[in-house]
Amino acid sequence: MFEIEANLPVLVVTVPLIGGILTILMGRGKGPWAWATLITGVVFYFTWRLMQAVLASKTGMISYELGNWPRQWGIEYRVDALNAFILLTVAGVSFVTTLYAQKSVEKEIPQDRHNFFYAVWVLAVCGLLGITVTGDAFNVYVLLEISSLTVYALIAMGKDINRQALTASLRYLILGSVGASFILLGIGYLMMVTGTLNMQDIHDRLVAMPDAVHNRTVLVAFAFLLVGLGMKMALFPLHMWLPRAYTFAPSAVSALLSATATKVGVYMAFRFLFTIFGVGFSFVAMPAHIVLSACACTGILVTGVTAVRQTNLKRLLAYSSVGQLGYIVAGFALANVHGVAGSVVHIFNHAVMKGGMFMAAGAIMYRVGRCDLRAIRGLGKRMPLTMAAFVLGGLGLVGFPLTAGFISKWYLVQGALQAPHMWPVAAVVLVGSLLAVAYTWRVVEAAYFQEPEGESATVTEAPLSMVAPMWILIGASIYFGINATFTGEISMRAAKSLLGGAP
Amino acid sequence: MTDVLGIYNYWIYVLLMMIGLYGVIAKPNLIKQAIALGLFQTGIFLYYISMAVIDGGTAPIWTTIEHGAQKFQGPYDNPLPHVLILTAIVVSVSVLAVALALIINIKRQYGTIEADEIEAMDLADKARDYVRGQVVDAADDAETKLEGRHHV
Amino acid sequence: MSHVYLATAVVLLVGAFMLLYRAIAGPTVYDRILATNAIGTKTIIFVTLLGYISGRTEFIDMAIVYALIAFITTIAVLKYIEKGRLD
Amino acid sequence: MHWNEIVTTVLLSLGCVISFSGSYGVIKLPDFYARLHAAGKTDSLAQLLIFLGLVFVTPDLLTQIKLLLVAMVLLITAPTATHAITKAAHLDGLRPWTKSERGGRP
Amino acid sequence: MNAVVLIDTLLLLLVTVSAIAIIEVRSLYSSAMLTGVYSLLMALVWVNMHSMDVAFTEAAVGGGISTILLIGTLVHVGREEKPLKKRLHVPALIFTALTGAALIYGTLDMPRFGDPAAPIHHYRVPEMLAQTVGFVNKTPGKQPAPEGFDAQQYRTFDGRVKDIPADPTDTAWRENSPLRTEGLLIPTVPYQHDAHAEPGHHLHPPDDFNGHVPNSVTSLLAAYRGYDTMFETTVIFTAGVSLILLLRRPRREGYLQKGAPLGDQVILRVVTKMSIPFILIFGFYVITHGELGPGGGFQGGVILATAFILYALIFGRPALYRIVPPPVSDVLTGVGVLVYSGTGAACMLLGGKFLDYAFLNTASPGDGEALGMTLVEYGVGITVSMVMLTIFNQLAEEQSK
Repeated sequence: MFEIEANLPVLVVTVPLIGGILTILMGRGKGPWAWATLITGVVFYFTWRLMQAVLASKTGMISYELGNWPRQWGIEYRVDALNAFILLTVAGVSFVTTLYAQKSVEKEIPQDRHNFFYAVWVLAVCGLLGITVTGDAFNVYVLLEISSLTVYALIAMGKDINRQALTASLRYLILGSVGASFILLGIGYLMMVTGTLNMQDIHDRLVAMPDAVHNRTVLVAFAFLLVGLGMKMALFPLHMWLPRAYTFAPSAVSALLSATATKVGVYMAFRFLFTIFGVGFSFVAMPAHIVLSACACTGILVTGVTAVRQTNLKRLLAYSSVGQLGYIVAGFALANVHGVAGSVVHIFNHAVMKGGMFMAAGAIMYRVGRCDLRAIRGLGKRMPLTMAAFVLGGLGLVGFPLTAGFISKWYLVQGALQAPHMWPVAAVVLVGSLLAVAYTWRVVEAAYFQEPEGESATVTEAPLSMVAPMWILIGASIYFGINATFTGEISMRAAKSLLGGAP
Repeated sequence: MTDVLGIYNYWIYVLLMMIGLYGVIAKPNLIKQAIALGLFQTGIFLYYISMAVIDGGTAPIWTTIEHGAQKFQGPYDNPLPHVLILTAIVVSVSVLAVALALIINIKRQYGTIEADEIEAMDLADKARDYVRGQVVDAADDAETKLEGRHHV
Repeated sequence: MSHVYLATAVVLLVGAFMLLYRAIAGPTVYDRILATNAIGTKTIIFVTLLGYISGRTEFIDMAIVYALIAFITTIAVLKYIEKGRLD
Repeated sequence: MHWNEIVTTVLLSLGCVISFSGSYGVIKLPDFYARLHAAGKTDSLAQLLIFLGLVFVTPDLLTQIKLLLVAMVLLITAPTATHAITKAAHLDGLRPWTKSERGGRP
Repeated sequence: MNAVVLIDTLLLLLVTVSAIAIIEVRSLYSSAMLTGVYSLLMALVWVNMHSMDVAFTEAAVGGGISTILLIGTLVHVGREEKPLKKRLHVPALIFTALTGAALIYGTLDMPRFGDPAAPIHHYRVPEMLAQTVGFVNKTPGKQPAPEGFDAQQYRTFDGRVKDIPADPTDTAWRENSPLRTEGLLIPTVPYQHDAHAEPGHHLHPPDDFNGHVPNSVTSLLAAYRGYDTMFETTVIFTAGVSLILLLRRPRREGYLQKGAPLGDQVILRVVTKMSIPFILIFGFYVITHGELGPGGGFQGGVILATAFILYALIFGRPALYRIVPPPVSDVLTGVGVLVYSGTGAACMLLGGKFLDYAFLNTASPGDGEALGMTLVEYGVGITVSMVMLTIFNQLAEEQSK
């Protein structure tokens, strides 16, 4: 009767949904946390199974029709190599982040609402996974709103440490809602000319339309979707909400968001640009590649310079995230196999590295109580494991050989050199790495070459429950830097299927 | 001309949306922003519902005649956008509720709900932190110098 | 017959315009509440009429909802004015 | 025109006139209490007339009952709301307009 | 100019005026009141465009709940907006004008308003409207098509349309389409019970709906796009939980304060006491009759919530807490979503796909569909009513001191 194997795509989303709601009942103390860890762990397991299933399937794609309605009428879940990989990334990082969250949340969130906090946390993961797995344009909007609403609440929970968390959250709420409305509008315009909501169906209809490139409705839909997605994935110059949000959110939340939320935004861009509109429309007929790579390159440079000037560690990482997102966007804007593969693999690599670095920042926050450059002076001796993790993550951002960052940059540069007239992207990637060296060095200098002072002088290493997850992620970033067969193969496969038209 | 008459209904939704968007950008009061965001979203709803209209159409609810059989009453308006907008309305009220909760918290913490004043207070906070840091740094430097002299 | 409904509907709408003026102009809060409340009543009649205009009269439940909602909103507003709080 | 349609037309027109006069009064009259007088009464009467008028052209019984139900609900809630508004205004100290005095807040 | 367009024009004029007023009025309080008016007017627009369910929701949510929430917030933040130095914000005006121009540019290639041959009316929707999707596609587990049923004939509107062009924007086809001249979209579909259904197959007419759900909005909402609706319920739940997270005070700090009942308003008390049972019954009626007429779980849930809110307004929130204590309402908010997702999971555990209600009753899949849709509607109703109540409680709970 019931087989897990046949229902994997939907289990990935419904398990965290039901689990998230049940979190409310888990009482106080460690109950909610343990439950959330269990749920995210189970989800991680399912995404792993799903990945295997996708790789094993002949078509390279698994389709699941919800309620058994034919996909053109109902809602379809459609998993290919790209989804499966992003699902695995999101679920894996959320699992490790949940493991990590316990101590940090205990300190930063009032005790009596841990059950609600973890409920929202698990629902955020549910929303992000749901966006990634769905093949229906409107379903994307609904799940996008779930993930956004939960994220607004999670960010605002930093209010007890710094009141600016509230303004950051509200600003994100307003910008995010405007962005989501633009997406809704774009979907509406597409629905008007195609009469359907299924992504594949929309694509078929657009292809069948002889003059889609000159259809004004389709053009406006494309533009508004691009702007809306840009806001959601914090593409420069629409990133204004991100640095504050990541800086003032509770540490665990920053780690979760940086590793998952914007990544899923990028994934949506993949789906809309490649699956719905198609490569021919987005990158040949429309100048999306020029616009996107211009935004991305400017973003890499500007945020790199800004990051160098930051004194708050979390803010520094936030700006760096916007810059790293630039690499991802620049990669798929190249629209060739290596570029897209670099982009996909960087989604994973960046999630792992930045997650680990935000965890390190959180550990410092936990011990010292703040995380500006002054606070970390001399911490290289007092918290050796944490600082080492941070520095290794930073090396990854730089793209140092034998780290995961190197792999993605390798692909990106290759892609940039292959594409016609796109060599400036390669140059920007290199300059961006130099900027990453600069801001990582500032941390290294403070942590290892300055004497501890004030409260930093007496701190000890962060508890094991924080250091271990941090090192899992950083270790993964090193492992996948040395042995990139798995990630490389999957992302090449995803890139080929994206560029080949049909997913 | 018939074209314009045919699509003017869509333009009113643009007008409503833009009134909302203007409010979101131009009004510093946070409550106004939240309300304007609602208007902005209603504009989109109007677009979707306009999309569903069909000439001479009627509500997409079949009339039941005896024994559960149903009577067809001419073309029905398209139910699909209606369903989508039901969902979207629910989403918009949820967003409004969360926004209001945030605004109440902001009022509690900042004492005001005017975006420009809050911005100024945030800047002041930042400046205060910065100056405090500078002072601490200077003190540290002096201390180090003193210690150095002492050692010599 | 539909002309009669239509004419009634238009008159109601014009009335709503006038009331809207009062709701915006004030001058006291009570004027606004009064105008809003009256617009509410007009809306209820209007909904019923719309059913007759489109020939589907089975949706009068809508009017009941409108009546309830208008009533509750008015009470909430009044409580806010009188007590300065809602609970 | 059938007799019931004539009755409906008459009742609806009457309702229209009364409703419109109420709206006009709300704009024209000098102070809150006078406006309340205009709006509250006309609203109740107009809705009653219009709903009654509609009853005559409704073929099925259920819809007729529903129409009367709506009218009844309105007949209960609208005056209650009006009463509450007046009471609130009165407690707030809003004074009525007279020929010698402008009214409004003391 | 027909009736719809005339009334539409007048209403939209009214709506636009009130929208501008909402933005430009200086008192936040008037703004909130006008938002209520705006929503009621907007609901009229929906009714005029024959979207009963949306109108229902808009009236209940926009006119009722949103206004109450806004006023609840004003209690905390004060009624007046700070006077602005400049009335007009020129950059914002330019920006919005440009955005608006872009959107209008996009409308130029759209099918005209109400065009029966627009892609959205004839591409996928007719089958949903006629509720014959399972029928046409011979989906396994759904009822097989009766003998002599030709899917192609169905698709082409009984052969009246020879070939629907692949290009959805083909205007020439649209102008000459028989759909346009006849104004008829729905093909005649055989609705009789299928005598040939094999055992184990669905014994009911098309699409497993027990008979045929008269309100096609409900059939789309609860069946075809039931998954969206599940997440819609989750969104509401999330909002409720977020409000608890952000606003609830710790229990030791006066979880239960003294309320401010409107004790002296005898008439109000009496009318409220009379009307609350009526409102509750009406709420349940709306939930259960979602498949017959406008309404459903969401609208009914909001109506139930307004009954509780009315009670709290008149008798004070502590009195409400005695009826629905916060821990109970907290749990119930989740129960609704659990009922919904549990129904879906039950279908899955019984061997079907998620939310394939037919598996709830394998002997009579049509009854299974009916059961599933009813369960789901109640799930939505529970969550919505309890979340609305929670939101109200949280906004009303702490007063500015």
